[in-house]
Amino acid sequence: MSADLTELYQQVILDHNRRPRNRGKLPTANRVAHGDNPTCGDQCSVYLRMDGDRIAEISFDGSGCAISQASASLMTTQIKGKTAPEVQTLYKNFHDIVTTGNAPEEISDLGAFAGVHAFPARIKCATLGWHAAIEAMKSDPMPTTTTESHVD
Amino acid sequence: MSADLTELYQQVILDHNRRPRNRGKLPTANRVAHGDNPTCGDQCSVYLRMDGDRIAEISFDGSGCAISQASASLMTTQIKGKTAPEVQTLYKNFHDIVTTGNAPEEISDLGAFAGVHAFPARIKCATLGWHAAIEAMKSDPMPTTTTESHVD
Amino acid sequence: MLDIQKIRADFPILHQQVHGKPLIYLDNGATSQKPRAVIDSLVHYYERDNSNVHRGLHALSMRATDAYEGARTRIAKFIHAADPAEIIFTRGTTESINLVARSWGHAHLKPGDIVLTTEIEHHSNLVPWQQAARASGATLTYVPVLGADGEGGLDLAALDRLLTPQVKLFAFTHISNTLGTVNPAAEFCRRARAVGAVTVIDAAQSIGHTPFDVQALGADFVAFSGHKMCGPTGIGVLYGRRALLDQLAPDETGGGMVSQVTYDDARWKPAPERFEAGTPNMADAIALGVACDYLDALGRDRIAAHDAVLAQCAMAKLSTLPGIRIIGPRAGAERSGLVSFAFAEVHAHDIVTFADEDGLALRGGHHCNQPLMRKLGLTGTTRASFYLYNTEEEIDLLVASLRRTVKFFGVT
Amino acid sequence: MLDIQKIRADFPILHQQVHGKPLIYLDNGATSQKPRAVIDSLVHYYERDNSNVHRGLHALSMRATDAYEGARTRIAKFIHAADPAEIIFTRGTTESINLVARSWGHAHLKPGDIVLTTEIEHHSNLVPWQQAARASGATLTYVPVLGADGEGGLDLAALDRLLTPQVKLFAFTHISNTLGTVNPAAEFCRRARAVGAVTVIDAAQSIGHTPFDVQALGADFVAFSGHKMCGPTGIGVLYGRRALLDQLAPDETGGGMVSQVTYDDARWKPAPERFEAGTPNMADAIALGVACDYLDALGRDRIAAHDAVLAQCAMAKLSTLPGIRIIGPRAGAERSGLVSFAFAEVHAHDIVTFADEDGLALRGGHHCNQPLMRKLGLTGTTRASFYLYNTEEEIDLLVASLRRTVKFFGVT
Ligand SMILES: Cc1ncc(COP(=O)(O)O)c(C=O)c1O
Ligand SMILES: Cc1ncc(COP(=O)(O)O)c(C=O)c1O
Repeated sequence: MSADLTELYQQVILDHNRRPRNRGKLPTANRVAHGDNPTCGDQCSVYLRMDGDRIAEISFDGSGCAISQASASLMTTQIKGKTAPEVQTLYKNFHDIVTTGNAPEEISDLGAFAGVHAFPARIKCATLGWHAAIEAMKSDPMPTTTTESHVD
Repeated sequence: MSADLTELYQQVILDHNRRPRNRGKLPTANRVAHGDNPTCGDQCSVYLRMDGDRIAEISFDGSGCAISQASASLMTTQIKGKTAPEVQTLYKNFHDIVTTGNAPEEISDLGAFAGVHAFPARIKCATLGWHAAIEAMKSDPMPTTTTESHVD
Repeated sequence: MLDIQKIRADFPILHQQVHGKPLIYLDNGATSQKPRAVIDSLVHYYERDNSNVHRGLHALSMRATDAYEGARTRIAKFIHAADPAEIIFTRGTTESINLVARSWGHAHLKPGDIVLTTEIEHHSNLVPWQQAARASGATLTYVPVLGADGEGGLDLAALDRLLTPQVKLFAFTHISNTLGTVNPAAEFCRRARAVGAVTVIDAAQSIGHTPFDVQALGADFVAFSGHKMCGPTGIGVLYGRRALLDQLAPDETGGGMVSQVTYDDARWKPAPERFEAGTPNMADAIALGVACDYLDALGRDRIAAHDAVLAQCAMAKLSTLPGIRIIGPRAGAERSGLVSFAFAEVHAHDIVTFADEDGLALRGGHHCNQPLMRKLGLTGTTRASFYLYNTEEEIDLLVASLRRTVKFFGVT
Repeated sequence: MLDIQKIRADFPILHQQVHGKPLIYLDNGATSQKPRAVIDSLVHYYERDNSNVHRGLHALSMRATDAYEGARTRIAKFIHAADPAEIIFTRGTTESINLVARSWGHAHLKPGDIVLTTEIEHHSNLVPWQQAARASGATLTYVPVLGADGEGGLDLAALDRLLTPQVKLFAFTHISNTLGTVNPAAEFCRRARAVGAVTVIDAAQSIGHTPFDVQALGADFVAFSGHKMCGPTGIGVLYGRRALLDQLAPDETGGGMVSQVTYDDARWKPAPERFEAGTPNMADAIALGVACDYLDALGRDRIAAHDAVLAQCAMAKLSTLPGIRIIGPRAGAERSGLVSFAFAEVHAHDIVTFADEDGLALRGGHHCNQPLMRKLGLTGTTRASFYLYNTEEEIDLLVASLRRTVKFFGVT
């Protein structure tokens, strides 16, 4: 196995892929958004229960490759309890990691996704859940749908 | 000027092009057909007054290159007084001439079109008037229209 | 028997390394590679003959026209059409089917009519019929596929029931791009004709792989793409029976397909021009004719036999992998040269990514067959699709690569 | 200034003899020739990167996708589009215009509406509007052209009157392929916008000849062909403003343009995918990007200047021929690099045949402008159309050849 591939499929990712956290519908959700990766067909729905401006509860559901599922799973553990601006900041960091491959030391498990940068076609897989979560936070307290646009 | 070109634009052809015979609408016509060369836009209408099964009077009208106009003009002089089977035989001879370049000695002015065979794109020009005349003979005693089909 | 090493020498692209490994191209269901002769044809055209075909009387234009119309005649021969005028050049299968769905559909479909298709169609032979049915008020009905893995083929008993006189058109694929199923196309055409339905065959996956005779099949319309049969991208064909084409209104309009235009009105040329508005894709049409030469020199019967050997070999060897689910016809049954499979624990995209590291080009996903995937309870499959340059050794390398991958993901 | 000899060396096709004479290619209005770099791009694609772009995760597919989407970005830059998603690949100008006429026309036109176009349009920017008007019950109206030889350009006073609030769409050519007229496109777009009409620019004749900025022009839709701008055949572009594209329903449907398909229904991807059903013409799209590089390296402003010099030179020298009637803008007025002319006594096809014997490639006929021909009382014209590799010496040879021909036909 090549070094790039080992970098991509880190233990953290394999673990989240095998035992996804917060997976399934959230019965108490008051926000939801659906993300679609038109390039490869990956899908991800994110359910939120917002409490004021904070995410009180979160879950995700969908299908796709190990990268997209692990990323959505890990994301749910990282943004729970956060406000929209805090999530935006985290997403910015995450986006930098997957596009540049540079993970600042202080960054939690998100750094495991640094290997994605060597596989540009997979960047959208890694960001799919994040896009859905951000859309869900922006959405009205009712189901909505979003499709990722052409340019990431 | 190349030999091929001199062969193509024989004196007979230039003459018919400059002074077309039987040109214009035929007021007494009881048959008409219109021919169209979709490849180059040449047009030719042939008007007939059939008397029994013979062509009593004939004229043509249209626009196009020297070859198509001269050929239609010459044709009118050749098929006047003929029956449909006689016209078919003449046309077969003419078609042989323009496709092979071989003109039997006994053949009248039609042999002037032998040079066309070196210019395959112009064969349809030379046969345009003939097609219209044959259609006109077949047609009911009323105006009809025909468009040459894809394959000559 | 095909001389595979000799054939491989004809395909420049095969002789490269990917991630330091020799390329093993098993994505022929998506698009095939091109032999030197086809590439040379493009170069020759642009270096010697390039000119617009319409109404040109100078040397280049006559050469280009002869070559373009020669390609039409060549392709007519390739599928045994009665008349070159039955060959309409399009961008590919998808455009060909859209042309029929719109032109024919608009003229002939009305509320109460049924359009029949099957559950195993590619989106390109499905969504256009949804649209045509919607536009006309007709109903779209599907012939079911049998078996939990789609292994039972289309339900012929159901077909008998479904083919009522209300059915105006029956559109079906010759070979499924996901299951590998070879449909009995002649039989389908015969049954459809018996109820007066027009047939549309999606021949995208079959045209470059098996002998194909539109008259023997009794097809009304046939759609295919050049790029899957060793031809260039951007060119394809709609075959239509002359009697049907002559009644059909054009789809696109513009230069080259009109005989007479005024500010008020326009009259159409006959087929094929009527259906080819604008400057055609001359270079690629001509190169497609060369692809026909290439395939016929080898023999499509031999290519089909080679495909079948590889498919059997792949089925046998893939079945030894832990946790694999192979879809489509069972081992031994007729199947074209492609095999789709899935592992419950490993997503197709991860498999394709791992295979790529070993130089293998596979396709993973829904293969433009979303409804079928849903029916079979799959989110996608991995597909290995073979062609005339593939070998059994490549299948061994495929199986070895897959074995490493599923092991990595803990499948035992 | 362009270094014409250096440019000519880039075009392999120019270095051949026709009937024993060096080829003089003056049929660029029909199609342009291709530089070595564009031909090489095709070869490179098929020898190294060929693969289907849709959903591929293996190395070749990623390379092909990057190159294909890179071409989209390149072309967006070429016309200064705000967003690559505004670039839709089509077969050419004709298909691009049909796409708008159908998708936009179907959604927006209703009885009482007016579609405005002009009397000088190519059939490809005329017949699709006749069809759209007929399908919707809208009325098609034409801006008149002024002058017995069409030399007065479009009637701007009439345009003012015709551009009523009922006008929903104004489709016009940037440069006339028969008259050579350069229309004030920015002015037309401005006036159309003032009454709320959507604009469609037929840029077939301008795109490879002059600088072109969709945002500066204020155009809503722009259609053009690759084959007239040094690119390959079979590829073209529809530019559409993002805001308009996002509202538009697809034209063709099938694989690659759907996000979700069930047996009952389908949902579309956003632009540009929504409008690109089926496997795209990858190789030719990529080569079109290379054609953009080629033209921009030389500078389209310089190409335009070169065209203008040749047109002026041709006008001056052609006017010395007995019996000639030159149509379009008078000498000195703005005209693009093409000149159409007629002789009462010699048909255009005979002229073209004679010119061909001297190695000259000219076009004769109605140039897909039948209604305009009729209005000007012509059955056709002969057209000499210039491009970046043509020279004043070639024009001298053209004039000498024409002089011999008209003499042969007895014109004095
Ligand atoms: C002004 C104009 N519009 C439209 C077209 C049609 O372009 P195409 O045939 O490439 O679709 C042409 C060229 O033939 C043209 O000159
Ligand atoms: C069975 C089938 N039908 C239709 C298509 C569509 O062909 P294209 O994308 O060349 O239009 C394909 C290939 O993608 C196919 O496999």
